[in-house]
Amino acid sequence: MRNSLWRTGAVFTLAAVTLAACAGQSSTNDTGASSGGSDTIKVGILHSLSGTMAISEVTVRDAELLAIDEINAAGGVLGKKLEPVVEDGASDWPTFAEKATKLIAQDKVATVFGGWTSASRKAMLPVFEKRKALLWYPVQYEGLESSPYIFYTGATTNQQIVPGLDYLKEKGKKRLFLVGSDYVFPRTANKIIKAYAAANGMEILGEEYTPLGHTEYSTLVNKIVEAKPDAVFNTLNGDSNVAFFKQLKSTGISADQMPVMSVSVAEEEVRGIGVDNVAGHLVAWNYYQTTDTPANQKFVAAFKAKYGADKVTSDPMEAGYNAVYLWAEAVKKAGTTDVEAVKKAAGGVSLDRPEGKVTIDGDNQHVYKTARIGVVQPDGQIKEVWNSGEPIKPDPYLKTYSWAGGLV
Amino acid sequence: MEGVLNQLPIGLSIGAVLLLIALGLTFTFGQMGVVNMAHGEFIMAGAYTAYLLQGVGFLIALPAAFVVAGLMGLVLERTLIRRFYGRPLDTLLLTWGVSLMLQQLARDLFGAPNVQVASPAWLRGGVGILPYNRLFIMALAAASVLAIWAYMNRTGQGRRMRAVMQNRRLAATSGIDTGRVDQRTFFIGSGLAGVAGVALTLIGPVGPTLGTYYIVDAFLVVVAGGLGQLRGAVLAAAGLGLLNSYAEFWSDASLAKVVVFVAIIGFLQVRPQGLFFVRSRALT
Amino acid sequence: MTEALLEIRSLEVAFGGFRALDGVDLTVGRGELRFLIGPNGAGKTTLIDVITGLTRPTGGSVRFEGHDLLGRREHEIVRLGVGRTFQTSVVFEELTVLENLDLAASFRRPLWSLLRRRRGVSEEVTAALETTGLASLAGSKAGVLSHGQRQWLEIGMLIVQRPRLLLLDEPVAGMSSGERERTGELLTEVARDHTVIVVEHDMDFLRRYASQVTVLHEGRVLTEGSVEQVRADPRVQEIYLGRAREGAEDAVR
Amino acid sequence: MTAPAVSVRRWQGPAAFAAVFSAVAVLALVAAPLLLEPFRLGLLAKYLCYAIVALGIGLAWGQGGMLTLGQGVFFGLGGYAMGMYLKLNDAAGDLPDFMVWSGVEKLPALWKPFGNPVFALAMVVVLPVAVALLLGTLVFRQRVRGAYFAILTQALAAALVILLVGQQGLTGGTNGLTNFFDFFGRDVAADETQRGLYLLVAIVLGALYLGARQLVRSRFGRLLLAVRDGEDRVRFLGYDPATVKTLTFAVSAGMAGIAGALFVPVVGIISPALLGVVPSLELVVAVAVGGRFALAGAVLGAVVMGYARTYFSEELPDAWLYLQGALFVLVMTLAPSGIAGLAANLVRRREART
Repeated sequence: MRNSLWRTGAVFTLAAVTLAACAGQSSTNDTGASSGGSDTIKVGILHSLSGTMAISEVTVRDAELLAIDEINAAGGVLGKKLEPVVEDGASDWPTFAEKATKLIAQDKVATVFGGWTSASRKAMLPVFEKRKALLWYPVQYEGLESSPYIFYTGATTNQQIVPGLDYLKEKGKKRLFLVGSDYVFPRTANKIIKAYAAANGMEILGEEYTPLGHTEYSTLVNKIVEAKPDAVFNTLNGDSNVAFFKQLKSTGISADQMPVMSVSVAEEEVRGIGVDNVAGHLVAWNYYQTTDTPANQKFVAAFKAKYGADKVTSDPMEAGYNAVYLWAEAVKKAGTTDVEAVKKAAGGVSLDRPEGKVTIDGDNQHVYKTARIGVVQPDGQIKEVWNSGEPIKPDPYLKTYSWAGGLV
Repeated sequence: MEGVLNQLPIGLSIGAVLLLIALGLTFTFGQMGVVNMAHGEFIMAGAYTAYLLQGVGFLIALPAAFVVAGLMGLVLERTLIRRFYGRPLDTLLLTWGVSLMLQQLARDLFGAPNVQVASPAWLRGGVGILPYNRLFIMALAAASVLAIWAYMNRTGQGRRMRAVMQNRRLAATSGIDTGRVDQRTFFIGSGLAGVAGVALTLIGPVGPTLGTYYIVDAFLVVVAGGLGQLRGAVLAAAGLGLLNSYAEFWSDASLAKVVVFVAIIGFLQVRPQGLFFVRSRALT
Repeated sequence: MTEALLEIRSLEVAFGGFRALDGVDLTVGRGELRFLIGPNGAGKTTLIDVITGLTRPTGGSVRFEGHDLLGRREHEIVRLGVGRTFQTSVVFEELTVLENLDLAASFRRPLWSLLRRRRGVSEEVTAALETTGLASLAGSKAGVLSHGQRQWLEIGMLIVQRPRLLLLDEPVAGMSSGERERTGELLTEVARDHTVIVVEHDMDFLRRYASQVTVLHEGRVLTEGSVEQVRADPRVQEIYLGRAREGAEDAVR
Repeated sequence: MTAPAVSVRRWQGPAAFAAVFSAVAVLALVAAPLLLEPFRLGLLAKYLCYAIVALGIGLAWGQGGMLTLGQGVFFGLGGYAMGMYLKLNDAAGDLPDFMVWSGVEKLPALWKPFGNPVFALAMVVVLPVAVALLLGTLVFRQRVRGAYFAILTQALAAALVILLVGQQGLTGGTNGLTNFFDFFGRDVAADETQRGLYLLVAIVLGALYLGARQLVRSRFGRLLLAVRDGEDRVRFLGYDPATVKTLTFAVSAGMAGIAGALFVPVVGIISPALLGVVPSLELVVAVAVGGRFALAGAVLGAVVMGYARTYFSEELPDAWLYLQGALFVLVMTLAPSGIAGLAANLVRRREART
């Protein structure tokens, strides 16, 4: 009895100390925030630096920091230097919401660049909408969203999935098998693919989902082999791609016989999968490291100079890099970092970026992007084999596509 | 129809993977009551050994990974686990802490992204639905089982190991140095994880979180098979592999995982101690 | 013997190929103090395990006051009135002596009434503290007790449950002679108003306290009777001599 | 030698506990809302939600010896019950937003009753308790325990996550349920609502703590300790340990459910990632660090680890995994009864000196 009482007492005292420490820390942060306000503009960077998504998101953070460095070297924005405040979303959606709140409420940043997974964006969305703050989201996603406080600098479905399908159709690949990780993007993408197929005389032979992080693909590969599709449309995410391609490769089916069109495999992922296993297969993006523009030569060189010659650049990195420039341009145009003014000024902002010309669509806050289909090369790079010729107007709800009528 | 038949060898090959990852666990868990959550990280260590030894030869990576992972296990046993015998739940949490640190260590040593381990040329191609690399894994699992069986039944060390497994106190009083036997078991159990890691490079990603994908499944095999039971582990792995393969074939991968879990709960209703177990009169 | 409390008929237990019990018949009447002896492996503890539900037999029957005990779960058998102790005593070390006894005494209370805190000490617990001589240690954690004290506490925990049949598995093993003395007294006291079966190796103890003795050998009942009768049985002498000469001579003398 | 005895006695008994408890209550209910700005107060509210789960783990594991690695399951059930109500309330007769983009056209039957707040709030407790009772009955009756039980609960958490993720139209998939507006007539994001929610969480935690404390000190609590230390022996005292364990497991599940329901308006999201294997394990770690044998230790552990996590992810994100792992190894090897045990030792030693 006596022990337990002492224990209780001691614990409660410690609880009090912790509480006090909480309070203490918050007050020091307060002063930090106010003193940093005058000669710099704080911007938040919020990606997963730990956990399963860190692999991908760290590279985007690096690209965004590079853009901030470059802008600062060129004199900053409105005569002020940009000061990045980097937070870790830890691959955990509520943490994204928590850190977003911290960046807005405590650090009082002018804008936030961040997120990768749809789930992290959905978790942050209410925070930005309720606090009327800006988020720049740099990754291709499933569409069907247009938040007034989010700018989407990655592709929406009509700039990636639909061109990918157009390409397969053009090549006569009419019988498709759909493979995806079990979450929002693949399911929505496949819904769109099925509607497209129905309207274009294509046949869907199978639709399979595996849990995130799944590594046992022999059964799925067996199903594919049995269905004998012309092509596979792959929306698997992350590590699953490695297992899927390794196990597909070992059946001996070549990329010529049955190409896999992937929308989540970029230069970085190719290295983990192993070039041997994925060479010859197709990918759909808006940017490759090999994309031939002057801006890209500069970007690739600058990135390698800053982070190492062995680094590769990829589509989401480039979209994050663009986001910083697009925001800075809108701020210059507005003459202030005020959110509403920046939003108003952003519409129509147009820049020549590594992927080519990008323009912000003021109506839905997405970006005009050029779609590019590529083939994975034996050296791990991706060679463009087709592009849309001009930037495609973003259409997150696919309103301009008649076959997509029943989708939303 | 062909697909249904194909699922049979596929199920067995899934079972072979399960068996490889669970084989070491069933002994560390069975003999020492140690629930080693860092087992997955020993698998990862084996996979990274294969990565580092690329070019030297895939077959050399197997014994090398056995030694690397085995030594890691030995160090863990000597420094920490030794203090925790008889407290299985505490070892579970302790080794989870170790596994977190090992994951971060791998991240710092090899980087967060997956690394590429190319399959050796002689494992390309296959027979029917089963690629050579799957057949290789099945052969490797079979060879491991045979080796362990021979070790346990044909060597003095193995017999001592069995003695300790069945009755630790009695073994100790009859002059067996149980500490040494524990070390050896842990070395072998962890080493087998390393071998499994090399095999997994043939079919899956190689990255710091590799172990986390397999650890829950491995424990389920051990639970279903019965502690320290070689034939239990073999049958449980084969059974779960087949169940998984057919459940996924007729539904999807997500549902298959749930089906497997429900099946194991149901199975434990009938055989609470797994397929096989050693009868004991001790009151715990 | 119409008053039979426990009736065991052709009980069989097999562990793998080993027949631990091979057709045991045993009848114990109300109020008896029965000793169960036999060499190692004779099946004494197995027999108790079967009665108390710890081991499932392969054949035979166990009836207690007209209830079939086989197939019931351990706690149900206890609730019918059969209590037991173990060779290595198990008391709850984190609880005090008083709490151990109180817990044992409360087993017939409805579960919801256990949610209240204990107020005061019930009469039977006080009595048990007296009987076992542990009153001065009532507030100490059971973890600090000596081996002998633990056994007494276990017996005390049995008494407060007021079982109609007590099964004691080697209550004096490993005890000092002083402790044996005390245990013997306790046993006599308990046997006054309970039916008791004691498994015991210690022949000295047996001679002093036993009334009826059953000898088990290789899973069968070898003989039954008073201490004198059993001692005179040549088969008993033989198994004890055959197993361990010195101890046996000592035992049979 | 008499002096310490006197001073100890003065500190003993219900009066001292009441004094300490009310001091902490004042600190938590009055000082914290005044001193902390809304963002930090929100974080504290989140930690206190976890502390409620930890309290349940302390009960099941520390007192009952059941190492449950799937507490996230019950947290999730409570959270989803609350989230479903809030979603339907916001949708006001329409379909919740995620169903629209998942292609669901009609409100699933499973969702319908959750539009009723009374039903939803009842389910917050009923669902986790029912699942725990079912699992407990199945598992404990068959005497599955110790590490086996731990592994099964872990597998349960993994299976539930897969199930939730796979049923996107029904559950929101990996995204979970998010973007809530109205919480019983108030704007859920408003500072006053959040402060009120913080107070609610703190009061619920306090009440549950007192309830759990009463349970531990009752005869049932003694019985629970006995089951932890000698399950088979308890059986021979005429109790069914399976019942004792199942009930305790259900109580701890109910606590986790309540915590999940409070978590949803406080943090604004409930998703499968919150109830998987890792978050469940992390809470167990927190309980171990705080001290599993004392209920107050479990609560403290959850708050301390939550705070440490936030602090390190702000200052040194890379170090967090090392630190968490190392802390854990150190606690398990050097101080198995956690901070609470260390503190108690320290106080005892000082008492012995004076």
